[in-house]
Amino acid sequence: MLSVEELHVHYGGIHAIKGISIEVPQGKIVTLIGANGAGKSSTLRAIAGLVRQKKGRILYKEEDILHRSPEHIVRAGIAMVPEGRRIFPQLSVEENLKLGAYARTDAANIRSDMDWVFELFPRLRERAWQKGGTLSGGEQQMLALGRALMSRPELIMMDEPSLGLAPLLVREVFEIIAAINGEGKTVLLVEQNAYAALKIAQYAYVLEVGSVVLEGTGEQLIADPRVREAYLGG
Amino acid sequence: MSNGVVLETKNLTMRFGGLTAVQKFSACVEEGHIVGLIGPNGAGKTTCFNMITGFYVPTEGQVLFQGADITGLPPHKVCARGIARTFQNIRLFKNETVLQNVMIAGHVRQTSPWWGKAMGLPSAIREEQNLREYSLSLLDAVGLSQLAMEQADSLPYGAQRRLEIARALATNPRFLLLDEPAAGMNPQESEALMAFIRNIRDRFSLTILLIEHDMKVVMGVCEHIWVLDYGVCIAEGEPTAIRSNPKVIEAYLGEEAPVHA
Amino acid sequence: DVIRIGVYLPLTGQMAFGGQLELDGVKMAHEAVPEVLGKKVELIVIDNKSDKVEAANAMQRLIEKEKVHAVIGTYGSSLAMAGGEISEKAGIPVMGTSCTNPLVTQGKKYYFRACFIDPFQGAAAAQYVFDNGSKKAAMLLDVASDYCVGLGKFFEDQFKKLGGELVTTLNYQSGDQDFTAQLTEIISKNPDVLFIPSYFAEGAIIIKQAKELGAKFMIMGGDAMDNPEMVKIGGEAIEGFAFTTFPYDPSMPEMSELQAQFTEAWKAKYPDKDSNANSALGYDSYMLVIDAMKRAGSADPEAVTKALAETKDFPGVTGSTTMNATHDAEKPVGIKKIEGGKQVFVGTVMPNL
Amino acid sequence: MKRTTRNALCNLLLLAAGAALLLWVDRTFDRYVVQVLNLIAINTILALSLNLIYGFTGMFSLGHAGFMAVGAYVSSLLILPQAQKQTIYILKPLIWPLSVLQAPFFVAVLLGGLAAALFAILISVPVLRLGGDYLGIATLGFAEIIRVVANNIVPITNGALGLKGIPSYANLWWTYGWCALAVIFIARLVQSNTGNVLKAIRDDEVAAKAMGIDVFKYKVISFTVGGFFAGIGGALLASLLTTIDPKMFTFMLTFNVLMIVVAGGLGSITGSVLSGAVITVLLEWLRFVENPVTIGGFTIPGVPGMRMVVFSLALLCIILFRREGIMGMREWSWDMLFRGRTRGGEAR
Amino acid sequence: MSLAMFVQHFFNALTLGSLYSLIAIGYTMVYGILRLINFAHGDIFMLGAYFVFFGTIAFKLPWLPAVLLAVAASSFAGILVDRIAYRPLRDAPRISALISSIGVSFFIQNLAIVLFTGIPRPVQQPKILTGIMQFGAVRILPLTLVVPTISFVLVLGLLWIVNKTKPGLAMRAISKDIETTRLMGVSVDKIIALTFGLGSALAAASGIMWALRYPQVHPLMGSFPGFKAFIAAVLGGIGSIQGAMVGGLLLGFIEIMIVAFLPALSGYKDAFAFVLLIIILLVKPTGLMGEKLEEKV
Ligand SMILES: Nc1ncnc2c1ncn2[C@@H]1O[C@H](COP(=O)(O)OP(=O)(O)OP(=O)(O)O)[C@@H](O)[C@H]1O
Ligand SMILES: Nc1ncnc2c1ncn2[C@@H]1O[C@H](COP(=O)(O)OP(=O)(O)OP(=O)(O)O)[C@@H](O)[C@H]1O
Ligand SMILES: [Mg+2]
Ligand SMILES: [Mg+2]
Repeated sequence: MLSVEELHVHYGGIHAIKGISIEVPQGKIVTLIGANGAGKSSTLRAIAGLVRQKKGRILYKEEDILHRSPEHIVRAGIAMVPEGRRIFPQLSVEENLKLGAYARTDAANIRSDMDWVFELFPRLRERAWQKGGTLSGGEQQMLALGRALMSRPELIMMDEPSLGLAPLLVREVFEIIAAINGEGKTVLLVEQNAYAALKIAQYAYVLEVGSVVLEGTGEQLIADPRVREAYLGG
Repeated sequence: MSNGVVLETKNLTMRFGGLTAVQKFSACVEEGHIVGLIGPNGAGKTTCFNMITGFYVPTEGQVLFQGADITGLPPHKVCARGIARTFQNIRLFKNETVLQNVMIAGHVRQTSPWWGKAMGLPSAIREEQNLREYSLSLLDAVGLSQLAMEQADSLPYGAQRRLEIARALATNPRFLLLDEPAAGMNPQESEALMAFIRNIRDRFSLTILLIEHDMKVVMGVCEHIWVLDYGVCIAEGEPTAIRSNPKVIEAYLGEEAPVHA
Repeated sequence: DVIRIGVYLPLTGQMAFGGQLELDGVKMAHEAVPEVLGKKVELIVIDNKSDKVEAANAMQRLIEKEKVHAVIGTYGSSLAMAGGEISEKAGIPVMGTSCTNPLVTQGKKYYFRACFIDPFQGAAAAQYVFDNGSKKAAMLLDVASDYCVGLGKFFEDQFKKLGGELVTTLNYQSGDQDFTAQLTEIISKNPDVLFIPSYFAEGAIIIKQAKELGAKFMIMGGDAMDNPEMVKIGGEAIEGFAFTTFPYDPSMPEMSELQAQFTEAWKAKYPDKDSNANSALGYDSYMLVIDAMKRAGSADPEAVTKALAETKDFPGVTGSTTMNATHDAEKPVGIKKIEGGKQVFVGTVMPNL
Repeated sequence: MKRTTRNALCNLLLLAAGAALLLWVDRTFDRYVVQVLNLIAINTILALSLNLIYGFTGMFSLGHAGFMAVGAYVSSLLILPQAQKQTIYILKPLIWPLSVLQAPFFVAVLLGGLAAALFAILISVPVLRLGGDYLGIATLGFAEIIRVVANNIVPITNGALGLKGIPSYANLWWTYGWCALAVIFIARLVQSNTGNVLKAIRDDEVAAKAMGIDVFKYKVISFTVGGFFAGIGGALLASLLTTIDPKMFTFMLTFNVLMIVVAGGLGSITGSVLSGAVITVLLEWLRFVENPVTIGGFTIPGVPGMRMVVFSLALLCIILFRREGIMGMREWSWDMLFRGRTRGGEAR
Repeated sequence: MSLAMFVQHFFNALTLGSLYSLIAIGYTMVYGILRLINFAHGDIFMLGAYFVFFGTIAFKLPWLPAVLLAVAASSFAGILVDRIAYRPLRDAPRISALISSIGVSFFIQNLAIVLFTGIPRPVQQPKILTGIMQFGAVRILPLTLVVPTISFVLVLGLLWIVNKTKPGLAMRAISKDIETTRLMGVSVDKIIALTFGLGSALAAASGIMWALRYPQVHPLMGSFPGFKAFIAAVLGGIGSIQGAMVGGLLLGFIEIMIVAFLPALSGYKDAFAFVLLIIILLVKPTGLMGEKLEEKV
């Protein structure tokens, strides 16, 4: 569904991504793991159209979206849950969700999709009128996920969705990711919590300083001694 | 290790409008210990830190540090008393070098007037030279001396976390508060962090209070743990006791063991 | 070689409207007399942006870089004072156009002006309104304008001296456009005359608002009100407004030959603009400098300065000019009034100082 | 040779060379060039002082015109000859102690700066609690209040008539002397740990507080030092122009200084010095666009006002194509010269 | 003070205050979304008035079509300014955009001086808006009632747009986080252009009203009202639309009532406005109706 070929990203003088190629097949969960600064977020941001200086090819359903604007990419069916949640603190939960559906033209279905999100995250329904900024970290994470879902994406990218969450919530988040995948959505997941990520992913890539150094199915990588040593804590 | 009480909170309460973020939190931290504060997101942990360090004035209650009441002191005075902290979302002085970051924190121990160096006061120049050397030695202690001249925001994430700690150490604290030091680290990095925390405790004879969601770290280094939920302390005790406390499991840990390995 | 005459005027900024009028006059004079002492005269025009720092720079540049023999300008007394310090040091004669503040030439050897000064003008205005039966006056002053407060003060002095009563003085700041509060207050004091030594743009609006609020008293202004646009802005409201000005206007009933010539020449050059006193003053300023050069027989600054100081009964468009001891042109003050939507020249006044 | 000794030596040499240059310029060039050079020095002082407040400490202050006004009035009243004081106060006489007070130029300028600093301290107590744009607006408000008051307290300021005939003591020696003092003091200040503290406040006020920095105190210090030098700049400008009035000190004046600071680079001393010169010269040099130009036989008549049009375009280009200004946050140093422009090193 | 006089002062204040409001609303729109003090606002105000001047005097259009055309043209000018001077600086430090807006303001002003000369020009005044109505001793212009009504309707309309419509939602989102708003599929540049279009239309409308009340146009006519209105916007809490309305009225009332009740201090009028501004900021650091900015540590 999505294939990234020989992607390079620069920030001014910094060469952050040095020719990454990854493949995200339809309906699968693919995960990127790697140390801090390996370039995981940059990859996602490049796909979403948020970085300017980039080279290579990003094919989404046969179309090269490398130089498309973020709004075009969203309309094409790719949504992103950004690093650090980035919900709109002054807007209510419902307004945040409405913004997620901004690019859509089928107004009639938005309501029912919102109900669907509320079913996935019952806690958000309770707080539909609360300002995003006053939610707890976990609730904000749910909101960010729900917001991304509101655009009815086919591919959803998540950047460290479990960051800073309590253990209970971390588990919940992974359950939700699995559930979303169960609904037929393709997921591209970036995680520090490598163990959990590899467990639910069908395929995974390991990034180091801007390049892919290892790839394989989730189980393969969990079993790989190099991965065990570097990312799973022995 | 002496066992006097360094920090004591009495009925600390913080309300924001209608919301009670922390309710009657009382705790005693003994000198030389590493202790932890855990709880679900939004339980009020960071708020506790903010009350202790003077960023919030508690609605009720008191903070006693080394026996003295420091409730309501502004943050810089709290720091001068010997309490330092790090932040949940890293707050470095981004445009400055690593060394400058540390020297800025060391400023609180400087005695010469602000214009001393600018006007060429010999004592001020000497003092600053000493501070510089001391800061470099601190950087050495946290393993950042190679990066001393780099701009702080160009550092890798883990190094930034360590710099935040080095910076806090430069204020010459007795008591150190760490807010989620392992956030965003992979298991291997957090392993190293645990050793680092123990190491600085011994080396600088500190007492450390930390907030962390990574149970491996919390259970690994803390000698005593408080658990907050909706602002209320629902449990406290030794790590093993906390781990099996049903209330904690229900509110925070969940049924099974934590997710990762 | 050529004789170089510098012109520094506010061509942009707050006072641009005045500077541009005067520049028209200077240029017309230059076209009429492009040569003196057998040499071509070159005009070097520099905009002083209605700003004092720029005025000083402009003067500096004219003298040092352009090596001018004499300078003309400027509209706006504060600008003239900034420039005057420079010319004084360099020893270059300057002919002021409409800088009417007494301080412009005070204690200066090289600064002259082709216009009368504010104490004289203010006294004339007071005399005129008093003679026309006004015993109670009010004033509305722009506290941020040196011209305005100065002229106001001289009006006040003479009006009181004549035995009139000043019922109230209210203030505003340059840039204000709403004077209703002040005017409401003034109307409640019921004066016979309101004196507004404002610039014309503000003045027209003050008059308009006064009429809107039902003011019945006479309104009097100073030379800065003399601008062809004023009537257009003020419309009907401005009927009956009187102001002091330099004694020239295309509507003057009796014109000297020179004035008639100037009016004709102006019509030929600018068919769609009325000639006006400021342009006439610009014209005279140039002619005064040329005349002094002729009498001095050279363009040497010292000689020209000396000749300028000795100017006597020089016939100009704005009347005959004699330089007095303080380098001010002694000429009568003209009074104009708006009648039937037109500026009408009423006559001249010589105040009893 | 040790690096510090070498740099100190170089600095001394530079100062000496500067002095020699001044002597030469003073003797050779005409008054116009000298006037522009004087303006450069004054603009540099003003830009540096604002850069200290805004660029280094992060306080968006738009009150510079106010500080300048205070400095200009105080020093001018001290150097105006008594006779001149009597002649120019035509509306109301100057009140007593001021009418007879006199001081040498240096003292007058210094007192002007101190008065501005005092004013800075007074307003800093209420105002520095505000942040961001609101601080800018409050300081702008104070500057405007100063101007309105100056218009109205006629027995002290002579109201709108302003002060005329101020002795023009300001020459290259004075302006560049003060300029050098400002550069040296501010540069040394920002390179010391005090400077680091100011920058820390700029970068992250919350973290600065947590590091034991009395943020308010240091803000006041920076604001006051900035105010002091702005007052000095105002005092020198008054003597250079020989005339001042309240209208000069509008917010446009502040914006001019702000423009220089931003064009040079916020948080760069070198930037302020460079752009103080560049912008002042640019403004003067652009006069040519208002003169008639002859290109290949065609004469394009000069259009008044064109200069500011071109200038604003130039300003737009600077900001659009070089948004951090000429220097960004970088500084020039001897080490750069001796070592080439290697990054890092002890220069930072 | 007699009652009639007080009523007269009241209406004077209402006229001035509602004119300030009208300008302030435009300022606040742009600030609310971009956190940019758009100094060019006062110059678009001036352009609007000039367009009407040219429309009615030079092209002999009837007044109303001239006004509509002028508003449309100013709107376009505002969008153009955004495209050229602000859009390239979206991800730059805020001060860059501020300086850019000062540059644009200089540019428009000086270009206007070059093109239109510095001389004030009269404007046509439709009788229906400027014929005097007399009630006893009180005299007011129809404009006095029309302007506040327009301001009020506009405030309601804008509040509706910002709070109830989709583009409004996007505007509020942009004001907090442009990048994330892009991720929501919002064409940020179009929304911002829309904001500038609206803001500039408001500026032009207020310029035209201003020129009706104070019947002249000149190239610098925008700077003082613009400055005052900006202060008014801050008084009310910059970013808040209803705040701009309140701030404008408040400023108008202060300016008039100071003169009315303390005529001896009329020269200090502007100082009072600033003293009040500073006091308000000290008590409510984000203005009367501005939203609290709080940073969670
Ligand atoms: N806006 C930026 N400007 C300059 N450099 C950047 C920027 N964003 C990222 N980088 C650099 O690019 C590299 C890759 O960063 P990226 O954020 O993609 O890493 P990451 O794998 O997501 O790490 P983390 O686990 O910390 O989120 C890093 O060296 C980082 O410093
Ligand atoms: N300045 C504030 N104003 C209003 N509410 C606040 C403020 N600071 C904190 N809160 C609220 O207080 C509660 C506790 O917040 P706190 O940041 O202490 O949580 P935490 O335990 O640190 O959570 P996390 O693990 O997610 O960091 C939250 O509901 C939060 O929204
Ligand atoms: Mg990342
Ligand atoms: Mg927290």
